[in-house]
Amino acid sequence: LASVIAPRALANNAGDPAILELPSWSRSLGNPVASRPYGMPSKYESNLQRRQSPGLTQTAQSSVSFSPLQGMFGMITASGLHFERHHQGWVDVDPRRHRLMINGLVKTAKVFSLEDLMRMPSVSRIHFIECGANTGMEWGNSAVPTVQYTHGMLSCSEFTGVPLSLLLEQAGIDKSRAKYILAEGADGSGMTRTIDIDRALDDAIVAYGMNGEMLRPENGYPLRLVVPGAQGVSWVKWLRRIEVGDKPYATKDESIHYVDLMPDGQHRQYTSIQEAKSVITSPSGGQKLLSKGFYNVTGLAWSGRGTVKAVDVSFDAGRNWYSAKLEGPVLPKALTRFNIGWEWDGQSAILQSRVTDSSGYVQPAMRQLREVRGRRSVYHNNAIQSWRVNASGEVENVQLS
Amino acid sequence: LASVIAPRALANNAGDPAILELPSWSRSLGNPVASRPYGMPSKYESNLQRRQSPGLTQTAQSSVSFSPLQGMFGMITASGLHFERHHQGWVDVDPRRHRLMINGLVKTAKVFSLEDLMRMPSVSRIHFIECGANTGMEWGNSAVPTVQYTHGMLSCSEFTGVPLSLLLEQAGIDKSRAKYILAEGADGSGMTRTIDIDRALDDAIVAYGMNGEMLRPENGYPLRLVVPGAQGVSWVKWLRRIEVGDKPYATKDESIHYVDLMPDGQHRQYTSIQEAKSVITSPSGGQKLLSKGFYNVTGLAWSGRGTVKAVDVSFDAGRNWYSAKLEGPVLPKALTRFNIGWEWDGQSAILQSRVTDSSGYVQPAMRQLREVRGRRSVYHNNAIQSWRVNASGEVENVQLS
Amino acid sequence: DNNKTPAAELARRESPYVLTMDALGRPATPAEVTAWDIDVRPDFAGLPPGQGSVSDGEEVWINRCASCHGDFGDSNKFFSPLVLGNITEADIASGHVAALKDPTRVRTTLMKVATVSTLWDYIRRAMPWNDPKSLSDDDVYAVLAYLLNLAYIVDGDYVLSKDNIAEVQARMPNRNGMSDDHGLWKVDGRPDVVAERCLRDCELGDKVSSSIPPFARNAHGNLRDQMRIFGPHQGINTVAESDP
Amino acid sequence: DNNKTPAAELARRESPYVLTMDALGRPATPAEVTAWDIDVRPDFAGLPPGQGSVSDGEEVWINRCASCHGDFGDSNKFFSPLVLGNITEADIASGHVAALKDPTRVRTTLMKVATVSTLWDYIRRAMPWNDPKSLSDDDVYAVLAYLLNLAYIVDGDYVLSKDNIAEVQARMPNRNGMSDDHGLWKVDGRPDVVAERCLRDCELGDKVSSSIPPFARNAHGNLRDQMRIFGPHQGINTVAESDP
Ligand code: HEC
Ligand code: HEC
Ligand SMILES: [Ca+2]
Ligand SMILES: [Ca+2]
Ligand SMILES: [Ca+2]
Ligand SMILES: [Ca+2]
Ligand SMILES: [Ca+2]
Ligand SMILES: [Ca+2]
Ligand SMILES: [Co+2]
Ligand SMILES: [Co+2]
Repeated sequence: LASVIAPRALANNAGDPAILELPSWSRSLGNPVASRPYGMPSKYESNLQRRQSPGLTQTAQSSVSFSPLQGMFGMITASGLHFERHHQGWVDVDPRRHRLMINGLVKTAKVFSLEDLMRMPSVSRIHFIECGANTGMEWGNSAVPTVQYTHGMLSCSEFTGVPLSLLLEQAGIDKSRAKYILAEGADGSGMTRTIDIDRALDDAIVAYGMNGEMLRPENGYPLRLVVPGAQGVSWVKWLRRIEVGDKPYATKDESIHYVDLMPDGQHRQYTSIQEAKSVITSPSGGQKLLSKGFYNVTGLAWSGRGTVKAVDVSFDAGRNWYSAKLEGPVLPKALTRFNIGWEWDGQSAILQSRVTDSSGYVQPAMRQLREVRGRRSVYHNNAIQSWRVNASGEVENVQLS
Repeated sequence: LASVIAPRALANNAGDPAILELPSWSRSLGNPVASRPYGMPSKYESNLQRRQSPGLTQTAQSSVSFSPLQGMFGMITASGLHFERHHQGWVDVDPRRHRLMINGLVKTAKVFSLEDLMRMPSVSRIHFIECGANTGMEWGNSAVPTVQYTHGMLSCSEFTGVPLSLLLEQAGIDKSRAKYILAEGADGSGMTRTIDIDRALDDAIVAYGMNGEMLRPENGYPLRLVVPGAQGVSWVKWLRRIEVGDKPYATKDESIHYVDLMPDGQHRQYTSIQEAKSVITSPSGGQKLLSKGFYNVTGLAWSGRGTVKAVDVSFDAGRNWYSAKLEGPVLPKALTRFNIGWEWDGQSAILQSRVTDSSGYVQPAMRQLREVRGRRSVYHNNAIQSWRVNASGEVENVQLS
Repeated sequence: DNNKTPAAELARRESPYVLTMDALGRPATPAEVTAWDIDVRPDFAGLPPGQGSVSDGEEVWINRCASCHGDFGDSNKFFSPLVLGNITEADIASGHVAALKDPTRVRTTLMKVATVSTLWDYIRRAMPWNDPKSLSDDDVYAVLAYLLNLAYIVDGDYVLSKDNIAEVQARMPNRNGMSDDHGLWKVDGRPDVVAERCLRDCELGDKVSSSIPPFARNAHGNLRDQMRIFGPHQGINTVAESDP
Repeated sequence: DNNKTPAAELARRESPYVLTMDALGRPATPAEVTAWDIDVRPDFAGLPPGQGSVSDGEEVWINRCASCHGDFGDSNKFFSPLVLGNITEADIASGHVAALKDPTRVRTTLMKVATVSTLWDYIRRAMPWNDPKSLSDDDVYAVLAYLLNLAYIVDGDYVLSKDNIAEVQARMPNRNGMSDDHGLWKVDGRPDVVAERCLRDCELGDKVSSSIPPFARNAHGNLRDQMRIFGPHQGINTVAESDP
């Protein structure tokens, strides 16, 4: 079946057996409708799954599973491939029992059931979620081989839910004193995070819907907070409580972790925003190009401060850059897909992408980030990513200086 | 566990046991990451699945499974809940063996593998797909009880693929003679449809990606044609061939079926475009409202001729109408989610939605459609849908005159 | 607007490298085109040579088709009847099947189809349903001749071939039954139903003229099990309760 | 822009019906708020009364914590060490842990945490990891006293309570180690790294300074099995082949 694997080899002059011999699926009756009342991907796609990075954590419940960006398209993330980051495992919450409480600097502390929340006005918005630790293992050196591991704590969905501002208004938020909110989860970790009141009153959503259906359990079913542009840990899953306050809360996951070590030994605290970032998802590390010629080079760009303005791509290790085409709609605090054509001549080449966002900020090189933050900052690594295509066609993760 | 089911009943003055007694998931360690390398919905969501309509067809391979619109959010359809319409079952195509041929009025007939196609420039676009027969069973009278069955041959995804115009250009299409294309599938039915050359050269896509991953087998893996705005049968699945021609092909599925019977006994042929249509998805038939008060009324609107311009909602059987809020982005030939607030006073009420699209076309009432097309037109039923909320809270599918 | 750029321009302007997409894909060989180019147009372009008699077709039909469509093409078991009468000589003369106007008459395949090429094309690519693309071209001619005979379009001694199929087309009972008088082909076509966007005191008809009768309440299964188990939109228990 | 409308305006303007969303949800009872309002702020707002000695804490630790964190909080088995030395009296005096500047030193919990409230809050809501929210308030005080003793922040005879916890805060070794001098809190904050959007003949550094060494080629498994099995982007077989 050489022709099955290498489509260009014609076994004889007549043509490709894949055409001349009709395949079985052209000559038989197929499967019934609703064979799978809830459908799944083709069996031929089984290599694309979310994966742990061996050795990254000691336990599997305080750990990460990465989205296979190398096999993804467009801006929407297939919900079954959404990345995970848990601190005490994920839980199966009974939606009939789940409650949302709002307390603190409000006129009336409130309790909402899912029925209440789903009766309220809702919005539907497409947003990316990126863990603050995404690409964190690369601060020191090239550490992991594929874009799944370098950048896979990243996903994007259409979220549906109630604007947090509406819920705070319903509780009678004291706007003269409110400066922060605390969001708290119903899982074992009771995850808490301090969120800026500006964010809370702007585009934060108490969400139940994700890509047309309810949230997945691993993503917080039946309720999570969506804080567009903020690092994923702020998007508290299995959301049970919102407290309105006038001081930051210094929770564990913004005081011991998710704090950014600087060269002078200080830690930056409350670094919530994910700055503009981009990465080429194909060709990317661990792939092998089989022949010279034209390739669409594709990737993703995003910014927690607004929209993607432009993405430039370099094929010569950052010496020269060309404008990629952005797939629309280009939405605020959402992933933007970019594409650009490239002719591979069979020689070694280093590919990079670099985003500029609507604030004018330009994605920096790794070297520039290190000059300011050192090599042990752990979080907020939004450096330009370099992929070297070798003459063999193998693509690997490299860093430049 | 009365309070579990009826959250407002407080078992004692202290409060809701669902709050006072911490649930098990707040007091235990959860599940590991990548418990499911490809995730699935919560078990509590199992009622939402695609379903056949009993008695609609004689066989399950030439049949339909309907999307559960009553439980969906936003504009994106969860891929596992995407509706199906097959004529000879769905097939599991080996992507390594699959080929795309382009022949006919072209300079050079061409063959492409998936490798070729995935190396070419791509676009990613959000579009609805609606079967021409959607709501077809309602031409005569109210026939089915829920929005899943009345409107569920409808889905919307972000598709990624090569613009058909680019492929036709690569084959050297003879634009001076080309007026139509024939699209053909690789499944047992070898489904064929004639497509307008204007559509083919405008926004048609030879797609492999759907909501961030490859198409599902039931949706044409690894390749399908996407013809934005045209009825679903034109979106040939398991696409194997495109022929460029100068006359229409009168294929079976545009000559014996998908032809619209008129009162004078003639059939309209080649009625490809899905006109503007909308429906309230909640509250909708088969649901039961449990109490009076505020409800967000939500639904979907779409148009095969462009974008949704406005959606009006009536709560009094069409006497008075109010503007619903459209969730953005409002995209051409895509689903648009609308929401509007409503206060249910416990009395009987008939709810309707009506879309106006960018061409100025206004969705008609069932009566107006019948005046022109009779009651046996089978396809292209885009009438205003009416749901009656009874004093009992039960919602049912009614028709008005 | 990036998305409006012509496709070729799209590729060429994005990089200074010579974009040789031409190497992607390859020319199809003649044998390959022959293998897949199986469509037959109304003007019979694409129709291969061959022939088959009604009696040969009867044999094919009995062996390969009757199990699903019935000996006389009138079975409703697997699919709607292909033939069932309802076609008259007057229809064959006029090219419009009159029974299509009668709501009490079943609408069969042969009552509707305007082009015999459609039947030839479809039988070859899709039938038998569970063994598609297994008939020889002669078998297709034969079984189609049989089908046409069942509909009284050809006589029992007819031999259908590439040379005479145009004559059959001239006798197709609904050959004039198709209309392109509509606005649903072009995206800017003119709609046939013009509604008004009335907002206040509208008179669109507010009397309920149809609803699902109580006996059919559970015909689609227990609706309680088809709605979410929590929230404001739970399902009616159509098994347990009748509507108060 | 519809999406910019204030939420309340959003609801009110869409219908002439009186929109009484106020009935959605209900007031929380005091007992309910007490049950869930378990956070403790750096100024100790929310801290419940109670106390616990180091020796009581040692007993809790041995029974409930040591299996994962080690007898002395230095185990790396389930999570990074809570304590491991690296804290000096000079640190306690200055409020900055000097060893944080040394790349060769492990960064433990107690080296980093600036606010003791964080530890009280977190132990109460999340620990033990497999039995969270099972400790009494007194047990939390006790086990926290033990942990602080392991880090030499309090002596072995200390009894931690709501009344003296502010004194402990004054001795937290990294209490001055946090900075808000950055632009990542507000959406319009000022970035700290300013890069240029150079397009031609840029000099960003084009020498490869790091790549994954050959011995680690298969450390993440066979990459061939992590890429699509067809198409232009198939995976390197990191088991079978070394890079030519
Ligand atoms: C195993 C069952 C089966 C067998 C055997 C079978 N058919 Fe069919 N046939 C069907 C079904 C089911 C359909 C409808 C398919 C669809 O929905 O597109 C159909 C459709 C047709 C149609 C189109 C009818 C219409 O109105 O669309 C024709 C013509 C036809 N068959 C002819 C034949 C011939 C000729 C044979 C034998 C050579 C044959 N069939 C054998 C099941 C069968
Ligand atoms: C079954 C294992 C287990 C047990 C028992 C356990 N812990 Fe933990 N502990 C963990 C894990 C795992 C983490 C990291 C959780 C995370 O990632 O958020 C942790 C984190 C912590 C932290 C935060 C450390 C940091 O740097 O974030 C503290 C403090 C702590 N534990 C104290 C305790 C105390 C006190 C007890 C006993 C009352 C206890 N632990 C029992 C596993 C355990
Ligand atoms: Ca080629
Ligand atoms: Ca042809
Ligand atoms: Ca066979
Ligand atoms: Ca209430
Ligand atoms: Ca509090
Ligand atoms: Ca317990
Ligand atoms: Co941060
Ligand atoms: Co049509």
